[in-house]
Amino acid sequence: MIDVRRARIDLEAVVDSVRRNDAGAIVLFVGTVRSEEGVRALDYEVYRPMAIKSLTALAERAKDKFGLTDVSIIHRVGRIPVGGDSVAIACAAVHRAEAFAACAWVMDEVKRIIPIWKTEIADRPDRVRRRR
Amino acid sequence: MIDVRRARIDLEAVVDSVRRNDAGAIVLFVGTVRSEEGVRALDYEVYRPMAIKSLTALAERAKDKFGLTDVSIIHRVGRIPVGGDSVAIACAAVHRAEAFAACAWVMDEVKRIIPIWKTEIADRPDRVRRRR
Amino acid sequence: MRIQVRLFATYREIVGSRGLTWSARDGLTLQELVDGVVAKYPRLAGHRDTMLLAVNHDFAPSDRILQEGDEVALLPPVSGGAP
Amino acid sequence: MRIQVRLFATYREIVGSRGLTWSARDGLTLQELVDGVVAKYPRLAGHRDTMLLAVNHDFAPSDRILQEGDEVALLPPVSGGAP
Repeated sequence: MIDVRRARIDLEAVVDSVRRNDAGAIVLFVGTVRSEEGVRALDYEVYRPMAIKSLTALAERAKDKFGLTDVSIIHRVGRIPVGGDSVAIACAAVHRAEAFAACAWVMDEVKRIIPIWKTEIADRPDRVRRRR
Repeated sequence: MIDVRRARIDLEAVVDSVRRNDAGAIVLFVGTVRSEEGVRALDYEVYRPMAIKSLTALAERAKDKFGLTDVSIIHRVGRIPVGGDSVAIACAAVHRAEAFAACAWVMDEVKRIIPIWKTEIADRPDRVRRRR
Repeated sequence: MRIQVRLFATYREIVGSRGLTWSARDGLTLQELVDGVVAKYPRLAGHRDTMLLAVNHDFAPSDRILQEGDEVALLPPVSGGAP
Repeated sequence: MRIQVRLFATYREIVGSRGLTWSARDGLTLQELVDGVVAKYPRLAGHRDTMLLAVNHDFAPSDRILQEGDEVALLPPVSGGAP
């Protein structure tokens, strides 16, 4: 399952999307909007068709590189409040070492190549700044 | 949250149990009963008071070692069918590298020191064997 | 020929639009198109070193020769995922 | 004194019980208790090398001196978690 959406991420559904009876290990990464002085939310902007294409290719590369049975990547966009989930990555494998390594690698790649940008939304309306 | 229980594991609740606004990364490991020729379930037996004590101490060691903001470990016991979840470990940290490393380490320790044993339940009633 | 140019985040704010329709001679390279856009919007110049380029939803090298109907995207450094 | 002995998995099956109440002289070590249990249930002998020992829910060294009311557990190699 690959998606970029404005709706809240259903973590149980993300895990379920990679379940298979021959996979003994599932690793789920959840990235959340961390609280920071003066920030109440992050606005995520996306180049959607390129993001979907890149995430689909990234999932295939992860399967090949780590021998995963399945992988799902869901990125939320739009305004996400502090504490909300921005990204969920689930990797399933026969053994856990591959699932852990793959999930960490996929998250690194998401940050490196997927066309998504965030802007901090301040708790005071006169303060807005971009953040990497 | 530390628990050893017969009931199904609620993954969303496990993730929620480690959420905090200052943690940007949550890694969840889910171990499931993998399908194998002739096996329809695993029976997990536990030395419960020692398991709870060991898991509680393990969670504290993981927090110290990796600087986690929180960790939860839930192990299901009793009969778990193929495809069912036997263990869930959630590690939350400010940054994801610590959460990934801690979650993999905790799972290794669970296999190494927690007094839980499994027995295969065969799809034919005359075949039962222990498995590590 | 006409090329669609997509702009995101900081670049969108600088240009004041999500996209431009760019008229160009046949055989124009991606590099030449970017030079033209930066010339028209000089505040983009300081971002040139970190700018990523895509054609039709794939990253592309700057010597790529553009075709009628191509969708070019000028991308600031990406910052998805968790903080 | 009396010591509670807990047995799990393979050991439980060999002994045919989840637990024993063991009567012993004061000053008995964990090692001596295990020797006694193995002498009574000789099919445990082959498991001696991989047996883990706990007293009152913590792993304990075999020279541990036991006290009245202690709960000793004889543990086969553990196998929790996912396959």
